[in-house]
Amino acid sequence: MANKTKTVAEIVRTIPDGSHIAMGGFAIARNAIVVVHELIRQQKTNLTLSQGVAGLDVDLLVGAGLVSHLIIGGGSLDRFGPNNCVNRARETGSVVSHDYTSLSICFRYLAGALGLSFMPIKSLLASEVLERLETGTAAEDLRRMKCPFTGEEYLLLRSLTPDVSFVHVQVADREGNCQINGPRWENEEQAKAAKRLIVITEELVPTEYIQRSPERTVIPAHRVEAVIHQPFGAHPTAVYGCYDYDADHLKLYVDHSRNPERFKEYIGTYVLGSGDHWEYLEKVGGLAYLEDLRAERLLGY
Amino acid sequence: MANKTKTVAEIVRTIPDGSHIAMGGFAIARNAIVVVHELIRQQKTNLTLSQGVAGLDVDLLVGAGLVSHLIIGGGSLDRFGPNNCVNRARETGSVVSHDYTSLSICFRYLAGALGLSFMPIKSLLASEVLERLETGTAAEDLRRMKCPFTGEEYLLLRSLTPDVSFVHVQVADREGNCQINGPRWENEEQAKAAKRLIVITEELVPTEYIQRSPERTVIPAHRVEAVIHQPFGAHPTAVYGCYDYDADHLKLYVDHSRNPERFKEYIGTYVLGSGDHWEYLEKVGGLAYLEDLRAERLLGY
Amino acid sequence: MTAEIHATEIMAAAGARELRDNEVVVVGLGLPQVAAVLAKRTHAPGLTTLLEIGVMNMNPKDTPVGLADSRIFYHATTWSGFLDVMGMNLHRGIVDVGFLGALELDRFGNINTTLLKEKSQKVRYVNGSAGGNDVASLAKRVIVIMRHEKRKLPAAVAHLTSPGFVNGRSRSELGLRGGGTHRVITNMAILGFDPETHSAALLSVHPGVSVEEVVENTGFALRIPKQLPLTQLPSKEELRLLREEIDPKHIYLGS
Amino acid sequence: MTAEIHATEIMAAAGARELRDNEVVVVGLGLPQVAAVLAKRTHAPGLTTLLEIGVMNMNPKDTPVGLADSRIFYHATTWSGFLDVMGMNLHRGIVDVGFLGALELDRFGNINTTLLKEKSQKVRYVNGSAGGNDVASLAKRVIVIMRHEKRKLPAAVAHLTSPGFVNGRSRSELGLRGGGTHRVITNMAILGFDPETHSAALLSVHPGVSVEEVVENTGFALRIPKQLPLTQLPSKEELRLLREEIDPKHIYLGS
Repeated sequence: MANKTKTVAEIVRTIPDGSHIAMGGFAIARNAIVVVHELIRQQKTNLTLSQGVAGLDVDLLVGAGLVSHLIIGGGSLDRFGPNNCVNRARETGSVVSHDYTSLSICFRYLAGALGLSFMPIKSLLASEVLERLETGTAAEDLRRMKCPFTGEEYLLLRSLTPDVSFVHVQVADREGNCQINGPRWENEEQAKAAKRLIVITEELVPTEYIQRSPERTVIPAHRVEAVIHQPFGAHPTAVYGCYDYDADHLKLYVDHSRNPERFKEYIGTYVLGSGDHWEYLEKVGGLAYLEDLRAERLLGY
Repeated sequence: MANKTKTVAEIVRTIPDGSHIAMGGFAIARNAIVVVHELIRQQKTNLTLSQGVAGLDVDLLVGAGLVSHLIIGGGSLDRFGPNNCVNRARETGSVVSHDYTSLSICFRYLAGALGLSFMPIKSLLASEVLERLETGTAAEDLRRMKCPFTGEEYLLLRSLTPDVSFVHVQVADREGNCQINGPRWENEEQAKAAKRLIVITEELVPTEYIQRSPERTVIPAHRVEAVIHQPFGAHPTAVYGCYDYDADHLKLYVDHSRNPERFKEYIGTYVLGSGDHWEYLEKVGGLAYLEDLRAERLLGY
Repeated sequence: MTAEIHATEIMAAAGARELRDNEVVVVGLGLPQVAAVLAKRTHAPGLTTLLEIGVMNMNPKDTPVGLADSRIFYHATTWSGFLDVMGMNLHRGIVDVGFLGALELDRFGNINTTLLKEKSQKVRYVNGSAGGNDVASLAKRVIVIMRHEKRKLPAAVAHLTSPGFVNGRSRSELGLRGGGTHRVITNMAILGFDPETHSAALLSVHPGVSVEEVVENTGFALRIPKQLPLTQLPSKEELRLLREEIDPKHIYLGS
Repeated sequence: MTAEIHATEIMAAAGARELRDNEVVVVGLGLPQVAAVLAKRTHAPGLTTLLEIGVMNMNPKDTPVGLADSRIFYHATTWSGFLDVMGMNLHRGIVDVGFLGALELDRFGNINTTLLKEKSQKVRYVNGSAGGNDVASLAKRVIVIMRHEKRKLPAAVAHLTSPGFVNGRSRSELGLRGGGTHRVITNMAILGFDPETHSAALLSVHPGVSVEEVVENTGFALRIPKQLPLTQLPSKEELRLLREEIDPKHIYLGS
């Protein structure tokens, strides 16, 4: 059995500038923060990011200036606030943002996952979302078509096949078989659409554990290039069944992200000022503090 | 909470002649035999059946003369033999059979499940499977198309939306939330493509059981019209984790199905000669015999 | 007791009453979720509630801060993903009601959740569509819950994120499957849409609110019927559920 | 010991040797499954084996009678469905090898699994495609395991279920993605396909089989190289695995 565990630093070194990276988070849940921080430490540039509903992961990467292009369905930090860095980048034009919807991003990944070069859809039509896409650089990813069977008008979406997808999961074995607890948004389609797939897991289990409930394997080992084992790897976002979002830290983040200078301070302190994720976890409060975020078994949060 | 449990006789009475029925079995596994027998007892006619890989369920219905049209990807009774009744009906022309492949049937259901009227595919091309479909009555369900993004040639498949789908599962609650243990072939897409969905379950569980592992709910309650509770409802086919296929009975079946007269005897004895599935189960051997087929917990068969 | 009832409580109860038993509802963050849970715990126990991230029939515990908060998907009966909820339910055409919020909504029920234009024409981006456009395109009817302010109800939205009846055209003319915006529930009134012209009409005002106030706070002309009913207030039991069980911390219902 | 080795054992071992470590293989019923399991337990421990019904990395226990037999999907690492295995793996283009059986195979590697024509031209239907056509259309290379009989290796198949190099045309000319039929492993020999003409060529004969016998039992002209190697026999360990662990009841390997 192959042991695919790698450190995040090793993996991030293999990501070329200009890559299209798909991020597996949703708002403030299961964001691959350990990878985001390392991408910032290694100062990758000119990245394209794609995601259904962007959260802290994308906001951090855009704020830190690594990103030139976004392909997203929307996003926010839920009640903690908007993605200030993403919105500022849109406003200043420092990032080209192709703004889709949750389902259209999911369908673009689905096409990629199925090896289809396109997928039809019945949303987006008659909206300014589509008008902006069709009159911008996204035009090459969109076509109109009438169904040859029903005559109904469809929008055709070009498939999305990211260079690499990072998905944060609760459980994986060393070969890469993964279980995801709680809702999975577009993780499965995104992971299987990508050319390279890296998973970050809270818990490493023996393959025997996977074999006890093979119905739960959402991502199979042979699709996975590497497994990064990092407990609290999604902090300050939530991982169902493992730990809650860190409300205090998210407030602190949003407070900083409203202003570019203060955002730089945040990055300086928490990301560049931490050699790795363990140091970051010490900095945000350490063991006793994190234990307080741990999920209550019965509630899952 | 709605209690959707119904008897098989009640449900089958609501199926009009001429319906398009999707069967959820695969070869000799999880065939909804309890429904098949009742359809034969109530002498439904002119049915269209669709399925990925047809097994005993379809062979029985075709042999009993209920079927005028098949839409299938293939089929057999594995090592026990071919679907003799299906093959005979093809040879005599008593059934119009649209013969697809596993994936193309799955994609047709997927389109139906997603509310898309068509789905592209890259198999079937350059085969006599396609040639026969395109030169027959299936032509209206098929078109060729070039991908507007890549120029690649695709076959477009029309969606399949059966009037009713019957899926045999291991676990359901009274509202219709279902878990399927073991591989699921095209059950999810087929179930969600159908206009009406009836599940047959080996075990009825309280909803609290479903809520303990919501990731396992492959079919959600609101899609389900009725739940038929019938232990050993798939006999003589296998239900993973519940019971093994009945090799002796399958041999007896194949022995009868080779010849139309002997097939009639089989139907007379086991189907028409049994008032309901409990009587059938007594006839094939009763409790002690069936206990012998029960799955060994650790092995699952 | 009426005086004590908060407008958001009227909105939640009105939202709940728009839902019929056994319907399938896609719910967004905040008041829509509160309204759906209220309906389910009162007259619509057979309601199926869906969250786009892949949740069915959640039984929220404590007060969730968003869709990705496990408090909202507690004790659900299904955890799946976008493809299941938004593809195999919404796009499949079996969602009766889509329950949305809005930054802006115009007279034809078009919704903006993407950006705001300041007087200087400077653009301020907000969250974008997420599932909003998909829901508005595909649900059989759409119910919007939002604050009633003139700038939030303009003649035309600053960005048409999610289509209602664009330029007053019918849904089939627009090539859209869903039924479009059906109700707008605000802190002052309930609006509907004329079946012919597809433009907004006043259906009821909340007790204590005058028609003039509504008109003053609406950025487009409203059709106003001669007989204008008052919006039904939440019952005691509805108030108890809202205050004690569904949003005890008053995160969504104000205080 | 050679004399005791059954032809099906040579076939299984030859099939196993066509697989490289870390490849992804879709396996059909019977000898293909036996060959893949043998490869995984010898030189290719990193092999990923897929069954179309939705199984990955099965570790068969006892001898299964078919894909839907839980003995074959025992202790797998994934149980999913067609959409995952055939859609998100095979159609996605990441399946290296498709391992198929055949009723008939012709000189261009086209496969028939649908029907047989009797001399009277009467048609006898058999199983049809199931996943066979999909695998032949999409896998990077296809390996067929079948009995070597003149009627099973005709100049043209009675029904072209699964395309190899139809009419000797290249895969891209045919609009197909996969690499087409790569090897045919029979009880007498191993065949390959000429990269230019796409017609069948003899690659090796099994020990004890003459070239004449092969030619006599083949319904089309075979390209025969001057230096014709013998097929490598199964090793002692391979035989032990086949006989004691993988097919102890000799259901697939003869007796």
